[in-house]
Amino acid sequence: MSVLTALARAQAWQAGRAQPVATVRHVHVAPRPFVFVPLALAGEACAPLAAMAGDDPADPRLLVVAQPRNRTQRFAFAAELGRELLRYIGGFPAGGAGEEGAGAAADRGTAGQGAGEGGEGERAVPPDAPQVWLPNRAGIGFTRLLGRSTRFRRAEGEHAVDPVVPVLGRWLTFLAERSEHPGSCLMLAATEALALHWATGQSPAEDLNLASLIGWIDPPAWTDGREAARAAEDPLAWPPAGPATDPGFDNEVLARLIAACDRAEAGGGEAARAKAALGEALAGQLEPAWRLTWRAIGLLRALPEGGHVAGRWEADRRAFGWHAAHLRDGGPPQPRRDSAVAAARRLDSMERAAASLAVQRALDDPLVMAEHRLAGEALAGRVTAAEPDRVITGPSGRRVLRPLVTVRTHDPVSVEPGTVLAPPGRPNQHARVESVAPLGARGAGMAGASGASGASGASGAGAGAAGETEVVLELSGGMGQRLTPAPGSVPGVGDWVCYATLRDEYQPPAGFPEPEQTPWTHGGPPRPYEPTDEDAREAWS
Amino acid sequence: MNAVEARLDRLRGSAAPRAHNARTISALASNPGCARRAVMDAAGVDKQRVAAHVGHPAPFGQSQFAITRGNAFEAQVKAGGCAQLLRLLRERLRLPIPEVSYANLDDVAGDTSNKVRHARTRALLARAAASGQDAGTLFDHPLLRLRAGGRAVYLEPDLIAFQLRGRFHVVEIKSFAVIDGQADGGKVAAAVIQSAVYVLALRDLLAELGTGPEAVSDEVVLVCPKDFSNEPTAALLDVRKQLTVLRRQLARLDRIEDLLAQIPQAVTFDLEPDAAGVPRRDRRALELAIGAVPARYTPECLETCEMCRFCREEAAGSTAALGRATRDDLGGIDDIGTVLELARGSVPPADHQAEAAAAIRAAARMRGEILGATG
Amino acid sequence: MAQLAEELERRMEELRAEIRRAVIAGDRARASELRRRLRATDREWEEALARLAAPQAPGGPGPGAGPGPGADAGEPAGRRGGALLTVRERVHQALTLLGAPAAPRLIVAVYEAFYAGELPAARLTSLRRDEERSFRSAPHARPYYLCAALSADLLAPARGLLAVSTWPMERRVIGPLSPRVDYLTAAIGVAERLLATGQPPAAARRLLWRFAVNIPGAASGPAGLDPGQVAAAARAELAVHADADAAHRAAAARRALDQLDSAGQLFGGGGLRLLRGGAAR
Amino acid sequence: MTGEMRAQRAGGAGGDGGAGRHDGARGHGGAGAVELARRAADDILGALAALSAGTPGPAPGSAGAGSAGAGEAIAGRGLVVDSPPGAGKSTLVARAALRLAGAGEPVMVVAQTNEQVDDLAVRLASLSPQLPVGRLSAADYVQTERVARHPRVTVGRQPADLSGCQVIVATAAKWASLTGDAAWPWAIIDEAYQMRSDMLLRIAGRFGRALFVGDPGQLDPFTVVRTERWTGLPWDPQVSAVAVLLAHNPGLPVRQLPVSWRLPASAAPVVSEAFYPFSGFMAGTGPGERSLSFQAAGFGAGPADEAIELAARDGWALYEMPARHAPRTDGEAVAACARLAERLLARGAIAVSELAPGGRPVTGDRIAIGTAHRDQARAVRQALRDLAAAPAGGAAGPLAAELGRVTVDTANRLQGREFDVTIVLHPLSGRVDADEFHLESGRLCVLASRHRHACVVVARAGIPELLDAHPSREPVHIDVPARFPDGWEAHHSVMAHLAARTVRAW
Repeated sequence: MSVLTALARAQAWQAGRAQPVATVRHVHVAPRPFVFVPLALAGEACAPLAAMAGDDPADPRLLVVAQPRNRTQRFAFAAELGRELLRYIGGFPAGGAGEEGAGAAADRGTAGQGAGEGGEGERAVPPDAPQVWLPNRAGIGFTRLLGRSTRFRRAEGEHAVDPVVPVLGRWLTFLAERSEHPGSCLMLAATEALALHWATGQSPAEDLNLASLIGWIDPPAWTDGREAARAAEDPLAWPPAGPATDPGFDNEVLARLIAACDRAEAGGGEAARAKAALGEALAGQLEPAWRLTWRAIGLLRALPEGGHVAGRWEADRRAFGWHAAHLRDGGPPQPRRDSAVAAARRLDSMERAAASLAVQRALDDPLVMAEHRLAGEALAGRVTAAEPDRVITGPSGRRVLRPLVTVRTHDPVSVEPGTVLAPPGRPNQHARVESVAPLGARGAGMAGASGASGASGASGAGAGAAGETEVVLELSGGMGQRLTPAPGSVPGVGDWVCYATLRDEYQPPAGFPEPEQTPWTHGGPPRPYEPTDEDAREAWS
Repeated sequence: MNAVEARLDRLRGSAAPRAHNARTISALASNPGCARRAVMDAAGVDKQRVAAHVGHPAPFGQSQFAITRGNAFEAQVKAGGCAQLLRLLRERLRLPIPEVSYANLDDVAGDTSNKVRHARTRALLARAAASGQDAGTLFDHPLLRLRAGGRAVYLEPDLIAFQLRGRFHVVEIKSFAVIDGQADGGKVAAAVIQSAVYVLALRDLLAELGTGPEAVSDEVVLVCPKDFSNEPTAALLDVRKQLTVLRRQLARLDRIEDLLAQIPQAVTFDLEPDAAGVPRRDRRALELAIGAVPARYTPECLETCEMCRFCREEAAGSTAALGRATRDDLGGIDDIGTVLELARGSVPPADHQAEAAAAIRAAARMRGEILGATG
Repeated sequence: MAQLAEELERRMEELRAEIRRAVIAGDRARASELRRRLRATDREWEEALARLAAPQAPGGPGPGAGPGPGADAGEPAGRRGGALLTVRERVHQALTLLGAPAAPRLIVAVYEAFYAGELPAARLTSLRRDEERSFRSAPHARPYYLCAALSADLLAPARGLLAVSTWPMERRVIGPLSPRVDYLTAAIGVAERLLATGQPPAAARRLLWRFAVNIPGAASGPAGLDPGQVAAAARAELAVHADADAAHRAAAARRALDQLDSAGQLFGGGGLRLLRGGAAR
Repeated sequence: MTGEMRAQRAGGAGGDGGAGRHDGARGHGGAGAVELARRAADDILGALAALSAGTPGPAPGSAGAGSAGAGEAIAGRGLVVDSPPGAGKSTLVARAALRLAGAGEPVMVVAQTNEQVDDLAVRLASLSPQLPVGRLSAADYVQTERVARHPRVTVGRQPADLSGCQVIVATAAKWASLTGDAAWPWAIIDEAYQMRSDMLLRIAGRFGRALFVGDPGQLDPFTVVRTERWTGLPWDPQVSAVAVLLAHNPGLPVRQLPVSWRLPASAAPVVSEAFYPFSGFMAGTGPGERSLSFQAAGFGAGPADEAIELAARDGWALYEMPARHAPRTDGEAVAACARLAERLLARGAIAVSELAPGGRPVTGDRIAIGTAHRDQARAVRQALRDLAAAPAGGAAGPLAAELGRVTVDTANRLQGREFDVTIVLHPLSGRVDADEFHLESGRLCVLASRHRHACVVVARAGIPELLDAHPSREPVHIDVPARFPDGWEAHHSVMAHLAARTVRAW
C-alpha cells in the first residue's frame, strides 16, 4: 500500500467505480485457461461438496458429491475432477525428449504432441503451460488441501483408488505450491489478480468477495460500483464464490436435499430425482462464481501485457516442464512438509523472485514506478539541460564519456549525491547523482518536510518552481564504445525521463548443504521421504 | 441495583438481557476501542435484532453441518469416559495411569440450572484443590463464573483436567483440523483467547477458595481432529499473552460508567416490541439512539460484530471505511471528501494537514500525469 | 396437475429464500411462521405428486417423516436384520456382550459389528422412557428391562447410559472411576467375543481397534491387532482401578437398595430431592 | 521432539520453569554488579573450556551425529549466551575467541555486518597483540582505517590467504559463500538472534561446536516473503538462528549476562522489566555514579530545555506534543527531535561516568536520534541540516558542525550501538492505530536501550489510549512458542514509566 493506492481508493469511492493502479497487465493470461470453482462442506477439513471446472466458459463440468461424508463418493469426485484436469493438462506438451503430453503420464490414452528433441541434462522449456484460475485465495487453499488428501493414495492394495486420484493430488499440490511463488501465474486467484490492477472504493477485506470486487470494476450500466458491490453481498442474489457455502443455504436448502438423497439411496427409489434436485441447487450456487471468474479473466485480458510478464511465464513453463518430467520419471509425491534444506532453498528462491518481481513491475509500469517516486527511491521529470559529449579522465587515466543531464522534477527527491540510479529500459546505463538542488519554496515534498512552510503553494499544478528540485546526473555505460554517445542513448532537453534506484539484476541462488549434510543445528540429516502404506490409506473422513 | 446497572437496563429496554459468554468476552479484545460495542454488550443488548430493525442485519450464521460436526467430535473425544482424551493426555502430557476419575457436570441429577451446576462445580473443584488425593481428574462441562462489567457471567469450558503435573488444565475441543501440524491461525487464536477466559474464571473460583493462581496452568490443551480424519490430536498452547490482554480489557469494562457518562440520558435501544414480540420502535429514533454512542468502525468489524453493517453505512465516506492501511497512508485524514479536495488543491490544507496534503497532492499529480497520458 | 406441482415448487423456493432473510434478520418468530407455511406447502406438493403418480403406489416413506407414531420399540427388525429381533432385544444382546452400562452410540456399533443387522440410533432415544412406562404399568412383567445406570453420588439417572435390569446394582451405579472401568470391561467383552468367533467380521475388528488405541499396550498397529493382547492390556489397566471402583460402587449400591423403591432402583430416584434431603440431614 | 519436551521448553522460556532467572539481579550497581558479571563471564568461559576438553565432537563437516536422541552429546556441542543491551557481549566474544584459540582450537567468528566484523577484528587484535587475526572479506570490501591500522589483522578473500590466523572473522554471508570444505572446531556466532535460521544452515557444516551470543530483546530477523508454509516446523527458515538451534537441541545450556554496563541505574530496571521479564538484569553502575549536567543555563527555558533537564536528572523524559493523527514524517515531531539535539549541544551537556570521572562533553557523535522508519530518519537529518544552516541561537560554526555529527537512524541500524544521550521518535506517535510493525517489542527495546545517560522520547499524546484500543487478533500457531515480551505489553510498561516524566510541549 502507498499514498498512491490509498488515493486511488478514495477516488474510486467518489467516482463509484474502481480506479486503475496499473497501466499494464502484470499477470500472464493464458489463451485457454482452466477455471475451477469448488465448494466444500462446512465444518469439515476438506470435504468436497461440488465444483464447476473446465476450460470452456460455455460448458462447465458440474461435479457433485451427494453425500459429502461418504469416502467412496469423495474419491469418485476426485477421480472425475482428475480426468477433467488431466485432459486439460494433457493438451500441453511438456518438453523433454519426444515425450507425450504431461498429463499422459497418468492419463492413459491422452496422446500429446511431441515437443522437439531435448537432451538428457538440458530440458527444452515447454512452449506453453496450463493455467488454472480459482475465484479467490481460499479456493487455492482448498485446492492445496485436496491435493494433500489425494496425492499419497495408491491405485493398488487394500485402499485402492482410481489411478487418476494420486496424479490429480500431485498436480493440485504442484499448482497450489507454485501459486505462492512471487510472480508465478500457473494458478491464480481472480480476486488477487484483479486487486493488483484496480483499487476499489471499499476495503481490501471486502475486496475478497469476487462479486463485489467486480461490481466496483465493471458495474452494470444501470448502477454504480457502490450499489453493485452492496448488492453483491446478498448471499441469495450472489452466493459466496466458495469454497465455503452460505450458512443459510446449508440450513434451509442443502441439508434437506442431502437428506433426500440419503433416503432415496436407502429406499432405493427416487434417487435420480433427489440427485438432480441437489445438483440443480448446487449449480445455482456455483454458476455465478463460474461466470465471475471468467469475467475477471476477460477484464484482465483486455489490459496490455507488461514487458516482463513473458519472462516470468517462461519460468512458469520451465517449472511445469520439470514437474511433468518428475511425474513421468516416477518421482515420489511431494512430502507433507519441507525438510530443513528444502525449506531454506524454497525461501531463497521465493525471496529472489519477490525482489525481481517488485523491480520488474516498476520497470514495466509507470504507475508502479510512481510508488517508488513517492517514496523517494526514483524520480521523473523533464530534462532542462544536457551535456551529451562531456568527456573526463577516469580513475585509470583513460578518457571516458560521462554526459551530464539536469532533470527538473516535482517528485520528493531523497536520493543523495553519490547515489547511482538506473533509467528503466536501459539496463546497461548508470546515472550517478551529482547534485540535488531544491528550487523555490521547500517543504512541499514529503521527505524534505521540515514543517516550516508546508502550507505554501496551494494553488496546485502548473504555476512555478514551488516544490521542484533540480537534479544533475552523470551518465555512464550503454552509450556505445566511442567518446560520443550513440544516437538516442542520452536524453535531450525537454525529454521526460525517469531514474530509479531499482535494478533488475540476476541474483544467483544461495548455496545450501545437500539434505544428507543437514547440520546438527537443524536436526541432522532427515530420513529421505518415502511414501508409506500409512500415507496411502490415511483416513479421509 | 446500582445506578450503573439501572442505566444499562434502561439502555437495553424491555428485552431480557443477553448474558456475556466466553465468546463475547473474547470479543472485548477484538475492537476494544469501540464505545458502541462496549456499551451495548455491557447492557446485554441483542445487537443482531437491533441491527436488523434498522435494516442492517449482519450476515452471520452457522451452518448446521458445522454445528453437527463440532458436537459429534466433542462427543466422540469424550465417549467411553473420555477414552480418546485420556490417551492424548497420557501420551502428550504423561497423565498417570490411575488418573481416570470422571465427573459430568452437564447437570446435577437432571437439574441443568446455572446456579446448581456452578455450586456443584465449585464443590468438586474445591475438593480437588484441597486434597489432591482421590480428587477427580476430568471435569466435563464444569460451569464457572467470572465477573465482567459488574455482572456475573457463567462460562462453560469443554473440560478441565486436573493432575496434569499437579495443576488444573483447561481443555478446549474444537473441530477444525490440524493438518500436518498446522491449523488455521485465526481459529487457533479464537480458541486460545476463549480458553484464556476460562483460565481467568477458574483462577477466580480457586482464589475464592484460597488457592493461588499457580494451581491453574497458563498452558491450555487444544484438542482437534488430526489431518483429514476424526482422530483427535492435542497441542499445548501458552495463554499468558491473552491473559494480560483480557485482564486489561476486563478492567476497562469495569469502568463502563465513564462511557455511560458521555451518552445522553434519554438514549435507549429498546425495540418496543408489541404483545406478539414484533418490534415497533420507530426506526429513525433507534438509528439516532445508536448514533449517540460513538463507534470505531474498521472493516475487520465485518467479521466479528453484529452492528458492523450499520456502522459501515454510517462510516461511508470516511477513510476508515477503506481500511486501516488506507487511512494510515492518507495521513490520518478522516474524510474522503477532504482527501480529494486536498488532492485537487481546491482547498488549502489546515496546518496539521500540510504534510499529508503534500503527499496526497504529489500522488494525485503523478496519477494525473500517468493516467492522463495513457488514457 | 403438473402445473400445480411446479407452482408449489416455486412457492417453496420463495418461502425458503424468505426464511433465509428472516434468519439473517434475527427474526425468529417470522422464521418459524414461514417454516410452518413451508411445511404445509411441502405437504400439498407431496400430495400433488402422489396424484400425478397415482397409478403406481408411492415408493418409500415420504420426505420429512421420521419413524412414524407406529414405530414402536417392539416392532420386528427390518428385512436385513435376518433374525426377527425387536429393538429392545437387539440392545439387550449388545449390552450383554459389553457387560457394562453403555451409551447408545456404542450399543449401535457393537450390534452392527457383531450381529450383521441394523440398529437405528434414533430408536434408542425413547427406549428408556418406554421401558420405564412399561415397568410402572406392570412391574416385573418382563424378564428384563433396559434401564438407567445411576450416578453413585446422587443416585440419579446417569446421562446417556443404558443398562440391564438383571445386572447387580453394583454394576449399574456409576462412580467417578466407573466410566473408565466400564470402558475397559467393554473392551474385554469385545475382544473375547472376537476370540470366540472363527471369522470375525471386519467391522468387529475395526471396533476392537478403536478400543485398543486408547488402552496402553493394547495394540501396535491395525495389521497386528490381537484380541488376546487387547484383553490382557485392558485387564492390566483394569487392575489399577478395579478395587477403588468396586468399593465406591458397592457403597453406592447399598445406598440405592436402601433408599430407592423398585422403580427408582431401575430408573433413578428424584435426584434433587435426595440431594436436598441429604443436605438437610 | 515429543510434545512433552516441547511443553517443557515452552514452560522454561516463560513463567513456569524459571530456569536461569536472576531474581536477585534486578536493581543496580557497584561492586556487587562487578562481581556478578565477572562470575557470569567466568562461568561461561569455564563452560566453553569444559566443552572443548570434553568428549570430542564429531568431525566438523560430517553432520552425521546430528541425529537426535543422544542428548548428552548434543548438549556438549554448544552454548547460548543471552546478553541484554550493553552487557559486554563483544568483550565476551573476544575473550572466548582468544581463550579457545589460546588452547589451540582455531575459531571462526561470525558477525552479521561488515561493521560488526571490523569492530570484532580490531577488538580481538587489541586484546591480544601477539595473536594474528584474520578478516575474510568479499571482493568489494574496502578496508576501513581502523582495520588497516592494526598490523595483526590480515585481510583475505579465502581462508587459504589467512593460514596463520587462529581466529578468523567474517560476516555470515561471507562464511556462507566459501567453497571447499574448510572447517573449524569452534565457531562463535555474534548477534545470533538477528541471524536467520537459513543462514545458520549454510554455515553450520563448517564448525563442530559453537558459542551463540546475542540479545533476545532486539529485532527479529525478517523476510519479505509472507507465507505460513513452514510455521511450526522446528527448522522454519524464517526464525532466528537461536530459535532453530534450541528447537533441535533443547538440552543446550542457555546462560545470561546479568549486568548492563551501558544502561544507567535509571534505565536498567525499566528496560529489564519491559523487555526481559523472565531473565532480568541489573545496571553496572548505581544511582548517582553517573550524571549529566549543562554548562549553559536554558534562557527562557522552553519545553525542550525542560525535557532535557528532566532527562538529565532522571534519565528519562517524555516530550509530549498535542494529540493528532499525523503522517509518518510528522513535521512537528521531526522538528522537535532536531531541536532537542540542538539544545543538548547548545547547552554544553557534560557527562560524568566511571569512564570519564572528570566529565566529558556530550558531543554530536555521542547523541543519537532513533526512528522507526527510514523516511523519518531522512526527515530528521534534513531538519538537523536546516538547523545547522541557521541555528536558533545564532552561534553557527561549532554547533553546526556538532549537529552534523549526530547519528540519526532507524532501530534496525542502531542495533548494537551506544551513545550518551538518545532522542527517540516514538514508533506510535501520531498514529491512528497500532500495528504489528510499530508494536514490535524489539524495535522499542533497541530505541530505549542505546543510552549511557539519558533518553528523551518524543511523542504525540494519546499512546496509552491507542494501546488500550488496539485489537488483539494476531493469529496463533501450533508449535510456535509465544513471543515474549509481547510488544503491546512492553509498550504499556514503558509508557507507564514515562507518564510521570512528561514534559508537555504545549
